[in-house]
Amino acid sequence: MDGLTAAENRELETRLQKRQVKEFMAVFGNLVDNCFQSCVDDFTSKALSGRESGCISRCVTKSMATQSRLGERFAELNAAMSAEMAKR
Amino acid sequence: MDGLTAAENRELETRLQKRQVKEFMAVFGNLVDNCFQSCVDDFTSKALSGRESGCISRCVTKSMATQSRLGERFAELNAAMSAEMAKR
Amino acid sequence: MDGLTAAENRELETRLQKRQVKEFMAVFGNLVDNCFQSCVDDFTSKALSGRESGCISRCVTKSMATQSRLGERFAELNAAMSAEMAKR
Amino acid sequence: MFGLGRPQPTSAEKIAAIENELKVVAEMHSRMIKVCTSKCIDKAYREGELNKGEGVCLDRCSAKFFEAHQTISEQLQKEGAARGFGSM
Amino acid sequence: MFGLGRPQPTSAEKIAAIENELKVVAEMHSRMIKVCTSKCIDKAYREGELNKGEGVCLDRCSAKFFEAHQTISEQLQKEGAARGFGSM
Amino acid sequence: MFGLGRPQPTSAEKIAAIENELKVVAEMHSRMIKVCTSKCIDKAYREGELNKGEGVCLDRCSAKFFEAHQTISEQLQKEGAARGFGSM
Repeated sequence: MDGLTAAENRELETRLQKRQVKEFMAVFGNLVDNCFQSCVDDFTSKALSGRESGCISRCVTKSMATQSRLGERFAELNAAMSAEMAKR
Repeated sequence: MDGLTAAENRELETRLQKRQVKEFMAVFGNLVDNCFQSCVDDFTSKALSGRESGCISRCVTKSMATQSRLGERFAELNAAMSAEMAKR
Repeated sequence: MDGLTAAENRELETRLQKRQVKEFMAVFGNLVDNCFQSCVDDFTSKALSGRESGCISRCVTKSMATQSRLGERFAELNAAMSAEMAKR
Repeated sequence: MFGLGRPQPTSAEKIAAIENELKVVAEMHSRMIKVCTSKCIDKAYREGELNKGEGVCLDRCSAKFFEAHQTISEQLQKEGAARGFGSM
Repeated sequence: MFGLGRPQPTSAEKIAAIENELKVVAEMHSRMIKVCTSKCIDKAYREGELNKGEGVCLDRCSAKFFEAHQTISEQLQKEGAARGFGSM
Repeated sequence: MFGLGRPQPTSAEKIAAIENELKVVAEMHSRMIKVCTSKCIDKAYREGELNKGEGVCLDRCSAKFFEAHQTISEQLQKEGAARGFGSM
């Protein structure tokens, strides 16, 4: 955070917290949408069936594993790209 | 709005107005997209055909009915959930 | 920008710059998503194949041509609509 | 929506109103790009230039999208007013 | 999430917290409209009214969506806590 | 884009620049999650764990997404500059 005053740093941190909350909400919302879309298709009852609940639960677990795996790859690729840029 | 001063309440109200405008615009935009996507498929002319206009008009009416029905359900379910949470 | 003071105009300009950056980023992001979705389907290797790179490159060129053409049409239609509104 | 009875708009309100108008237009533009790309552009990307059919399709799609946007606005104002929704 | 050890929330923090809670609810509402429309409403729009089947489907879809939303929140809290994610 | 000729960035501008950079990265991350999930994850959710095929697909998809992102950026800079677009 090069060349920022203490006050600027505090302001920046506040903004980043807001962004983080926003991003978490977007990820959570996409997860709900995706798991509901993929798992729920029977509207003859108003409660989730056992099959639907199971599918949703597996979808959530797999989505978290996906996010965690892609998070690792993203960090690696981003570091490699930054190193590449610095060389030029 | 527990424990807010008058000034805080005014600020909050301003924010909520902005949010409401933003949400209305998003709902409106989604409605346009959805009805256009579903109803318009003929690009041999640059004016909407009677069939397309009719479809769009029915789509708008049905979308408003959908929103109003889901709005009622949402309010009920949200109230039930809040009551449930308060019990715990 | 009717009836704004100099200070208001500056504030407005700052907001519009932010909006422009935001919009550019959204357009760019949609372009990446769309070209990747349309062109990449082979995950037997971790580098883009020649076929995929070529497809992406054509997709980018065509997307820019699309945006430029729709930008012209949008400006014309918007001007026509504003003229129409002014007549009423 | 809320400001009824207030004497006159503050700086922030005037700026927000202009900003909002521009946002409506910008959003309509970006939705048009999305929907007309999906209607008119072949996803195979065998060539980078817009072919003649695609170009004509984009022109007609943009005209139809504008028309749809306007008729939907008008219908919503009418039906929304009848149901007590906010007008747009 | 970050404010640990701080004596008490500032005005801005209190307002942001309330705003955020309302945003979560509003976003859930708009996601429910999108997903239940796609599950229950016939895209042909042959009629403007909701038919009985569509109405019942919307009621059940909204109940299932709420249930899914809640179970997913709970699962994320459990699994997220186990993995050291932020809770929601 | 607009600030040409201004002596040096203000606090707000410096913070906005850092915020923006982080936003670009965060958005790229979330788009990668979306697109690679749709390319690699079977929507049936018969199991909660990533199977080996899905994991490998995610790794390759992320590498290809990064590569595509970079080549598209470069192409846009070249073609955009030629057409007088803003650079990114």
